[in-house]
Amino acid sequence: MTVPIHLRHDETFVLNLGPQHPATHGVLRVKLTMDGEYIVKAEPVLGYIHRMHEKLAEGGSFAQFMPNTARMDYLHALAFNHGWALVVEKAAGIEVPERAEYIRVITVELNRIASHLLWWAAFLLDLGGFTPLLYAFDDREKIIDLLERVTGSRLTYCYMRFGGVYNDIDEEFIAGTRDFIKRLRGRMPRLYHDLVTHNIILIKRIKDIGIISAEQCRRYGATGPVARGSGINYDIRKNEPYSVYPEFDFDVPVFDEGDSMARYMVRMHEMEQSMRIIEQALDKLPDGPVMGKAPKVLKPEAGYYYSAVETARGSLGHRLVCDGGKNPYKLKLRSPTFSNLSLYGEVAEGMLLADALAFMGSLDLVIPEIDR
Amino acid sequence: MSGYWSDIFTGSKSLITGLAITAREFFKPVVTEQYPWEVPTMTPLFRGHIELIGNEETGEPNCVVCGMCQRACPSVCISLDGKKNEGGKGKVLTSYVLDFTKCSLCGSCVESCNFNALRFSKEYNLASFDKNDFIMDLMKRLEDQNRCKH
Amino acid sequence: MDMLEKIQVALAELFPETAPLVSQEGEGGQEVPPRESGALVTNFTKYGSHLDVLCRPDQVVSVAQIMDREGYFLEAISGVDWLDKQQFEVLYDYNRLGGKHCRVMVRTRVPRNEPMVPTISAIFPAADWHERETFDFYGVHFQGHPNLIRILLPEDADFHPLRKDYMP
Amino acid sequence: METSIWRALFYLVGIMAFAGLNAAYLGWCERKGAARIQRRIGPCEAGYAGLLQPLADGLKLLSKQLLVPQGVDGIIFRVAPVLAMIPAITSMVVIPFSDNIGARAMELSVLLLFALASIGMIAILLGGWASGNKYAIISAARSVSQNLAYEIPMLITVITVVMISGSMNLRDIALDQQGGFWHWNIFRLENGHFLTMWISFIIFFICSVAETNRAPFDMAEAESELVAGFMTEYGSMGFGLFMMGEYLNIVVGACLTATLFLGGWDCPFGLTPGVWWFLIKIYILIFTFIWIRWTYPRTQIYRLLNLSWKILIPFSLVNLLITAALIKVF
Repeated sequence: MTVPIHLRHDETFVLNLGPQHPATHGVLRVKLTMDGEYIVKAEPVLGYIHRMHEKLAEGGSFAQFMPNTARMDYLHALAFNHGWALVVEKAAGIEVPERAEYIRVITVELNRIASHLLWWAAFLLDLGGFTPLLYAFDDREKIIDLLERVTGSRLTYCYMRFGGVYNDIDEEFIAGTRDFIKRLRGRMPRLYHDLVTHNIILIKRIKDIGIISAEQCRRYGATGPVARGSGINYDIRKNEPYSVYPEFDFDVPVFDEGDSMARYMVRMHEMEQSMRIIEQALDKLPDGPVMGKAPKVLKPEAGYYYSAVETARGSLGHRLVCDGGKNPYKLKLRSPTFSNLSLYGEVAEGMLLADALAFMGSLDLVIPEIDR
Repeated sequence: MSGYWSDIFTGSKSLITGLAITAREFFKPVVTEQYPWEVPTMTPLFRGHIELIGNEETGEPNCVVCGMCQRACPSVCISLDGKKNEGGKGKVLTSYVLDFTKCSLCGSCVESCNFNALRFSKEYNLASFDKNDFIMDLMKRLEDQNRCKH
Repeated sequence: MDMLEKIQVALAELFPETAPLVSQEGEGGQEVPPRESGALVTNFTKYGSHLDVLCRPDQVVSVAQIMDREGYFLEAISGVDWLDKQQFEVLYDYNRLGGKHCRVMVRTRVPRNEPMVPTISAIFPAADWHERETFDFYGVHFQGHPNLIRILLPEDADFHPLRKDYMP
Repeated sequence: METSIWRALFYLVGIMAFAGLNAAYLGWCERKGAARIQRRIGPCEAGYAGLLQPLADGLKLLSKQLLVPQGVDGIIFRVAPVLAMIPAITSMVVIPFSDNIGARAMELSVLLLFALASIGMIAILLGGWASGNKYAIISAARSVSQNLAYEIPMLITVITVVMISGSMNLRDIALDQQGGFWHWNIFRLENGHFLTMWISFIIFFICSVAETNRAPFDMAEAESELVAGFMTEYGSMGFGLFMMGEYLNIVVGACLTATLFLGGWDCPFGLTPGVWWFLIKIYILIFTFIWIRWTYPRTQIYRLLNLSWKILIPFSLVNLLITAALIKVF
């Protein structure tokens, strides 16, 4: 019954955070070497939900890979749809009608808001606040209902097609979207900012926690809100515009602090910007077909193609190598959180366990997208 | 020191604001749907599993056994079979089995169909303890539907 | 497109023999004639990258150093298995983080039976995981990598799934 | 006060029943309260408005096997949940529910309550340590440092109250506040105590939230960090006893706050004092506990210690000095 006590000052122990842990939101495992509650070394271990999507892409035709794209980042599935559609359209030289481009932007931005809402909810859950989760889900549910109306599914959409979209939007969707924006704008200041953003407990909890420098972002290839929270003005929608984004007037929120609060604020402001984009897109929505002319069987010329889109978590790149056949010869998915997570080990060193989890939450990890 | 006092004052204010907001929400009506008692209606485009469309008059499946859906499916979940139409031209469907355990509801099959023979069902209560429940015989389903109609 | 010129000048020190940089414009996007190394301007709207750099495996580190100096970041590393040529190709995608964008694709080819590429993880820590992934999927060995173990596949996997001759 | 075996039995059964009902139904209240705040319905299937839910939960917990994992310290592992429950029930002995309801009116009852509260903390420490789980041990260590930090300001504010009332007997303290809300310690007009006592009340309330390990100070069972903290390895009734102990601690904390600051069983307007006023007060306080829990995110362990050492302790000390001066001057 005696418990041996080692009186060594350098004594550390290994704490396995995950793969089943409430804070990892999925099957991420972080091997933490701890000294008391301080983290000496943090080492993410990936691959628990690896499905080898890149091999699956090689096995089927271009169109057959479309449903798989939504299974990676299930929170911003439409951006993954969009990215895949863009790279194939680029390779095969398919034109997209203007109305379809607008519809793509509207749905992708709605999905972006849903993704940020869910991030917000899950982040607050990491910090121990349960009630905001339900408020955010209330709003997110409205978006999902809208998207279900046009896409037919609620989470893993397969909506984009090469040369357009699967379905046209109707008046009810447009009215519903306008209502939703009005509603979210009404709820935002009170239920989101007064209840949470200005709360002293939250501010003390995430301010100056997990500071990432701009240089670190560059060396690790971090993009999206993580880079924008570190003062890097980098948003693919602005920097190398695709689709019809150049036609909209929106800002890229950038915060210089580099801490978890800055990333939090970036995402909160991005929701507002997305709403602006949607409003403008609904106002300018042109008439016309939603599906262009696209051959049934695609055979892009041999070559190396790259296309990037901005997802809710950062820059998603598709590196497509074609050999002139019916199937992709090689597809590499550059998923944003894979790179964003890679700096976790360096930044989390020396943090307290609770802070490291707050920091992990602020990175907005979606594990299936990291593991692909 | 000024930070100390301002933290106390703004902090307390933010905490009280928070309490006021949750108190107000406390008295508002519930927003959740009580699922088994309240049943949602599916939107017209909702994608359930696929089902065959029967001819308006005869109730026979519209399918001509071209096999496009089978080829379009990324996960190989459709297997169908047909035989020569005796007396007419083309083929008639004899079996159409959907392996729903593999299906990802992408809708490639419905889109690839040029003969208006497939559509999405509006079924969403798809839970079962038995895996075999998801190997669906769509011919039988269509017959059941026809029987209900008459 | 001054960003592009700048990086071309910076890369010129590595590839002096291909001093006049050929442009692909006007060739109808056809596969370029075979070359040993050098930088090639590509049509961005068609291919999604501004510069296509083909280098020898031993030049990978020097290219990475130049990219680091010029303020680029590493987007991804991927492998391609050219089974017919018995070669692996390792692709490095570089991009500018903020400001004017300029995408540079760096390619290097290694023989399939002895795939060895020097690591650039000392220059770009981002390469650490991407190299591990490429090792995981293709079995390309990155010499000098501090921790070249499997990342996405289980530790005990004895195959490299993205090789074209791998059949599950 | 005359003692007899019947009286002892009556109080034994009464307190057990009160504790058991509270432990069971505060869980229901918590769930309903949380649901309303989040605009849900909460438990509604078991009985009318889910009122039988605690019974169902209790049955479920009882019917489960008490699992003692390999490598744990068996005896301490089994004893810890009991140890969490016992002090909470024992504390009820000295609480004066009304003028004539109260099991025992001891001279040093305030001291006894604090002594018992420390045993509750030891239960958490033992449970966490005996589990042999890293999360549980971190949680136990957190819990101890937290409780130590918050007992100091709590005791200082209690000393302030004791100075005003001139007694450490809870019954005497309550009797001292009879006759309308202007006699209660929190609003006490006499000697101008209301100037500082409301601050003491807030400090005491914050401390009792922290002492009972409730959100936003639930460092010990921070579910998103430490899985379930010291309860990680506990299943079935071991877990149930910890939960009940937690709710009973809330009840005791609310009773203590009501007695020390809110006049015990006194009616605010000096009419019909009695046990119902006491119950109304404690349930309002308990609702506040629930309300706070479902409003705020969790703090961080060093913020929590900062709050105690940098804000609560200085403020309570200053309050103590001012109160002493006020008593001396008038």
